[in-house]
Amino acid sequence: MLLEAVGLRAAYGQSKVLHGIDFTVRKGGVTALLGANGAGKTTTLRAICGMVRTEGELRFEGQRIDGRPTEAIVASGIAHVPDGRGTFMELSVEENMRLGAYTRRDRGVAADFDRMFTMFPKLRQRYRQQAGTLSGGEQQMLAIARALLLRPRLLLLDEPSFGLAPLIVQEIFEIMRRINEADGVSILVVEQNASMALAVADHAYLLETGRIVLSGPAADIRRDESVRRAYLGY
Amino acid sequence: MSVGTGRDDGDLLQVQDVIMRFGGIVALAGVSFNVGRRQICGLIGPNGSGKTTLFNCISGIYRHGSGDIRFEGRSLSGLARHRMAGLGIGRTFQNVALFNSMTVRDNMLVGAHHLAHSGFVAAMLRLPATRREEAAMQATLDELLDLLDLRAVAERQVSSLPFGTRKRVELARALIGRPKLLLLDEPAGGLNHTEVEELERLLRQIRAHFDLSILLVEHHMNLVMRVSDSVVALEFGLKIADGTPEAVQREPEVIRAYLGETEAVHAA
Amino acid sequence: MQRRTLLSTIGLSTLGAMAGLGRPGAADAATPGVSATEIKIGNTEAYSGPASAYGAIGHGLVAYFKMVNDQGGVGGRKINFITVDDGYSPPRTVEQTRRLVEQDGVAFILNALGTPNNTAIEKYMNAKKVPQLFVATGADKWGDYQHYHWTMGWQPSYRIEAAVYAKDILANKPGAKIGILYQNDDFGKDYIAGMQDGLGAKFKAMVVKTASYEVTDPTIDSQIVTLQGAGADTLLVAATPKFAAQAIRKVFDINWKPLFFMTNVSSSVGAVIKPAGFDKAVGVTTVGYAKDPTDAAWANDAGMQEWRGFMAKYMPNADLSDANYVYAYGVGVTTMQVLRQCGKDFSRANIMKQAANLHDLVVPTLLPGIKINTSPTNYHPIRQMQLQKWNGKTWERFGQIVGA
Amino acid sequence: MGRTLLRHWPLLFLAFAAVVPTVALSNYQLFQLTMVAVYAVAILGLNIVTGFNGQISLGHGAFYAVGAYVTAIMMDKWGVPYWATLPVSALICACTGFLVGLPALRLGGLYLALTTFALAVATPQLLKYKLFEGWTGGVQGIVIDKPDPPFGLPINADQWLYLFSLAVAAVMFLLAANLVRGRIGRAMMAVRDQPTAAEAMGIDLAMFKTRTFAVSAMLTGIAGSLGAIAIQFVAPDSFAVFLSITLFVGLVVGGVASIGGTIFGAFFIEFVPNLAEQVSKAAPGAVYGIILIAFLFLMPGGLAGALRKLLRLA
Amino acid sequence: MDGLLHQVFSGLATGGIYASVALALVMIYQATHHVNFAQGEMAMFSTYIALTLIQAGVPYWWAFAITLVVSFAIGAVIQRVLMTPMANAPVLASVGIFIGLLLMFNSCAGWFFGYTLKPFPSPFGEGKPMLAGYLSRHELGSTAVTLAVLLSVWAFFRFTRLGLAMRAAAYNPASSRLVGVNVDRMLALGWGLAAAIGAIAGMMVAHVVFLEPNMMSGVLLYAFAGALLGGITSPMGAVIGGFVVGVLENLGGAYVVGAELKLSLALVIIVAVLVIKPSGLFGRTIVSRV
Repeated sequence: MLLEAVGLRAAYGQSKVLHGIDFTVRKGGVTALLGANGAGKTTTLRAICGMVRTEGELRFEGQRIDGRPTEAIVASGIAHVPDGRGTFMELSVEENMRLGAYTRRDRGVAADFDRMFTMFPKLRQRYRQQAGTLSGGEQQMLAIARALLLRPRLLLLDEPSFGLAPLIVQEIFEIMRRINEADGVSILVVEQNASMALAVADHAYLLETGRIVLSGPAADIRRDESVRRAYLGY
Repeated sequence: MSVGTGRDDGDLLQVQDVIMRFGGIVALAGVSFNVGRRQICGLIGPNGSGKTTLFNCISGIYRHGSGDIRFEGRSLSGLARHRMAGLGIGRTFQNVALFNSMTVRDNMLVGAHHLAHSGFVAAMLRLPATRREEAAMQATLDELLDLLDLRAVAERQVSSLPFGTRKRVELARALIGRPKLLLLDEPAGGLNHTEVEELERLLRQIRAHFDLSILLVEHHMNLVMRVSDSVVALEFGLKIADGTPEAVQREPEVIRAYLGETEAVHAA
Repeated sequence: MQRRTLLSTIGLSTLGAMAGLGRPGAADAATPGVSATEIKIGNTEAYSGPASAYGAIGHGLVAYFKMVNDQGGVGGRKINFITVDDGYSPPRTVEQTRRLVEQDGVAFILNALGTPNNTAIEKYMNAKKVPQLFVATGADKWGDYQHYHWTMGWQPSYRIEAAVYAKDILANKPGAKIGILYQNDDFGKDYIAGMQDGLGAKFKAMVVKTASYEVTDPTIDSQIVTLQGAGADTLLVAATPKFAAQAIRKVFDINWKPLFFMTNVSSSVGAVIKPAGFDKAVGVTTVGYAKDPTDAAWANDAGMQEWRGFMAKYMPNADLSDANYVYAYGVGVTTMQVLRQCGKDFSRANIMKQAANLHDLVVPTLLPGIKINTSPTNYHPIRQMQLQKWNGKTWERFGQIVGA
Repeated sequence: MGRTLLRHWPLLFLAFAAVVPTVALSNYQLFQLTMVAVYAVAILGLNIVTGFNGQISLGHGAFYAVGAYVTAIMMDKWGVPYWATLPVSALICACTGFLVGLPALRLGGLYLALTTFALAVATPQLLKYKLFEGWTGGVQGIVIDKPDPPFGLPINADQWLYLFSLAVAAVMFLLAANLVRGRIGRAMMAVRDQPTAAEAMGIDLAMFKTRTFAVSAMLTGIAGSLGAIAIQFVAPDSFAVFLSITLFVGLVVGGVASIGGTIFGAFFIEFVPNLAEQVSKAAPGAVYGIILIAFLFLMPGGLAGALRKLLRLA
Repeated sequence: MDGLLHQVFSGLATGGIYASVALALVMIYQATHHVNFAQGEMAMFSTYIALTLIQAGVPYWWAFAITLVVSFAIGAVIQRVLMTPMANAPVLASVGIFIGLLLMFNSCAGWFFGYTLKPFPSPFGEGKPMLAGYLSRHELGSTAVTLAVLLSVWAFFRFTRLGLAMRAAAYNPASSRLVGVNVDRMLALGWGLAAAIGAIAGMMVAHVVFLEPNMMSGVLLYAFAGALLGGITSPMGAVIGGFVVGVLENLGGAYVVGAELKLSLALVIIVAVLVIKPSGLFGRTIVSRV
């Protein structure tokens, strides 16, 4: 198992959001985290990265990562594209990308920049531009590029389709698949658009008010109409 | 009752040949369309096609170059931003722009700001007129709290609320100002299927109850196509389609630029 | 819940009472602050804020009265010297003075610092008939015995000092073109007034340019350049030490060689001349009334030996180049003379009467020949001074002792 | 019962503050409380613009100075009774505040803070300026008379001054509370939290920012007037930059955007310097600095913030 | 004409002082998005450390280097001990902390080192003035130092990985952590570097204005003015702003309003410039989509 959570709890100040959940992300897999607003999906991703106070166990490649500072978790190989994309609005596209490769000291960075430009040609055009001037779709691409430049083994995506046009959403999911298949990056994705998410994922968990109410292979959930109607509403 | 009549029978909102440039970039290259009274108009298009720019031109945040935007026959060009609310244009924001340190109730009351008139001195002295205004606002507020199911959180600070609730607060804040035109910027963003269906019901309810028009910028095709009376599609600052939802989503240009094959089929 | 609010309410009010620490006990003696065993003296000082350099005076006075007490006090009583901080802010001076007078019940206020600060309390002190003795400011107004019977100065007034320079210029360089650099406050402006007194009708013709600076200015280079540019060949600098030292250096750096007068305030060898450079100050003229602790001329002087002995014993860690300690010692000596003259009657009226009845008092730290004299119609204890010129090593006195 | 008591606590506080100290405290202590009332109003003014409207001002000492000088000049030159100078001072300070607020429309956050800070630094030099010297008394300042109690009341001048200041302060607090509780106050805070949205709600940013500045300057100016009457002296050195900083400190320790916290802030700036000075004559500034830092360390939201948190937990 | 030139050069010399302190302000702003009101007092305190070392017989440049290291440490420690716990506090509380620090450093300097004016040596020698007598050797030398610091700061932010990370940490701490930046370390580094730059400024300034606890109180305001005028996000702008303020102030004081309104004039000009161009002459306007 690449990532393993046991009895994970999380809270913001007084309000508890996660009440002890267990889940895993398989090496080389795409796992989807589904559920309604306020179910705790985003918090789960934040908990993995040490951005909220947690209890319980978190293991990445067998090592305990809970309680470690965010930057150390990230450096160990987990990239996180947060909700709102976390773009450095005031910096240029170039600087955003350079920050993505911040933890790396190997010589492959330049080659990876080129790979990103092939994957996202828009970014090459906008290279010198201030990132705040990018459109929503371009910012999402920049955020993913930034995360990939870290050369992660696990990629956390928080609502990659948010605010994006249907075509772009398809494109983003296509890219996700490619990253996963070609580069072997495992993915944990949080998504409102359940049908889209289930189409790319191999495994899914359904969260409801901080508890996992359902889990299983994505294909099964997709096929099971009663589950879809009851929990996903489509 | 209407402001600056003359063409009161015409469409509520008329966008005529609006051009908008940022430096060298042309964000809107001459867009025209109308929104009729009690209509819901969907505005779609790829990211960066100029939807939000157009939205901001209508609400006065940007000053467009040439062209004209008319509301109830009256030109909005050169009008100060804060005048929009008074004319009857209300809006929400893509990423939710609430007053974070304030309660739900106070947020909503700010939405009714332009309906009252007493100034600094009257407020400091708490003159009877001011008190009457406050009381009047409270009445509308109560009605909306129930309609949007916000009564339970009325005294909560908005920053402590979940995203979906904050979106409802923002909607309530826009509605309390009694707008004739409501500009909604991606109200379905971040909502799941069930919530989107609720939103759809709510939008219809609002139109009926408040007798207003809605201009809807939204990527959620199911919602746009089901709720809109007409749809306008933009690409690269140009209008590529305009018409009924059915017509627009069959438009090859729209499919190529925006929907992609699968989505078009799915939405249909 | 309401209890918490109430508690905090009470808490707030009691905070006020705490700071004052109880009400003054009923006075058992006729004169507040004077008992069978002690005399209370109050003092406000700038221990914080922009003028905190003068805090040294307060520390010096504390040490001085400790010495007095070690030596047995006066009239069988010890001195209880209460000094408080006013941050050089007049409103706080008022508050602190009221505390000293009403709360602590001092017999009189001694050597409060600052012109605006003393102005702020002057009316109060006189209304209350509490002596405001030997104020630590050289403004000319502190000799107004007619209006302010209870307020008395100590050091020579700036205005009289400036008049001395004016007379010297008239006598030795009648065609002088004068430039004046002054601090834009009461201190600086007194020098302008003094020059007007001294030059009379010729002021307009002789003073070719005046330039002011603010204490917040980082440098006065521009003003010096302006004065030189105006064609001045005689320069009067009415500036505090930092700016005086800058002026000496800038004048030297731009190779300007005016006849250079410098206020007594900035005549300290250690604090002004040395930082500016001994050689750069050659020719600078000032008046003196007190001995400079860093001037080699007084190395073996009996009076200064006495002062050094005091410093060694009571302020062993203090900076001996700081002229404020010499100043404090002089004020202390004068005060003790007043108290000794009081005999057994330490009423406020008698203290004031004796303060205005000093005759030819010799203070060991004042220049030879300078004596302190007061009378009911003379509230300027030190009126004498002597011109002196920097020769590269020491202040060289010249001419007569002058007095106004 | 509890709730009613809670709702009326300002009234109780006022009654308590009026009666108890007047009877129980010495004249000197009353004078200190008078200054607390004065500072409370000054900080209240600052709180309106900085706390509620989000425009950071580090230069409110300037308005305090204008108020003080208006009162001093009117009393000294024209023999106007002290109480009659207050409305004039309020008006003039409101106008001054309005004018200072104009550039504030363009300068946000930090830039405004530093510009107002510069104004605070320049205040003494402007007061000394020779063109106004005829009125302001230049560097010498103006000495004014202490008001006597009216109507032959059987109290002394200090007691009267305290009650007068307290009454004025109470009125100012009432006005300010009315202002921030209602529509205008909500709009002020809306402008602070989210100006773009506020504008979309029909709030005229320019109008609100400048008028808020005017109201704020008016309150602080009235405090200046009261301060001048209490101190009986105004001079440029009384209004150095440290005054502005002190008011700001009072605001922060009391609690930003809290009307009640203002009172605590006033107590803090009145008494902590004396406390610091009693701890160390050698470095009172250091003690004051440490107390301030320690306080903010423990209560970053000021006293009001800490109490709010406590109430939420309770 | 000669007088005018003289005023200009004298203004440039003073402007250099403002510029060097303004650089420290830009550094801390870029690293933390705070304006540190205690920056000037910290610089003054560092200068006392340098003087103590020099008086103890340490050669000038050694003392210079040691002072930089010590100042860096003081800055970093202040950040760690005081500012880290305040990370989530309101901005105004941080300003309160800065005021507290200002009072503390000022008061402690007086307490430890006394208030007597102290001369501070110049590494450039006394010698005769240069450039036809318009500038002293020290003024030339310190201007060169300021420019060298400017160049380093600019290059640091523009080209180095650390400089980029530091700016990122200030703009968006959460995202910075997510790309692996240790934000706390960046903040401490920023404070340290700002304190070290301040120390350089202090050591250059002290020779001109003499060392005493209030040495920086006047300078700081003008440095603020310079930094704002040039744009607080731009090291280059801050330096140019510093020089411009120095010259403007001199010319205005000498020829326009007289010295007593020098500061007020400078204030008016700055407000005017900012009203026309709110981000300063060289500051970047940040565009953000609504």
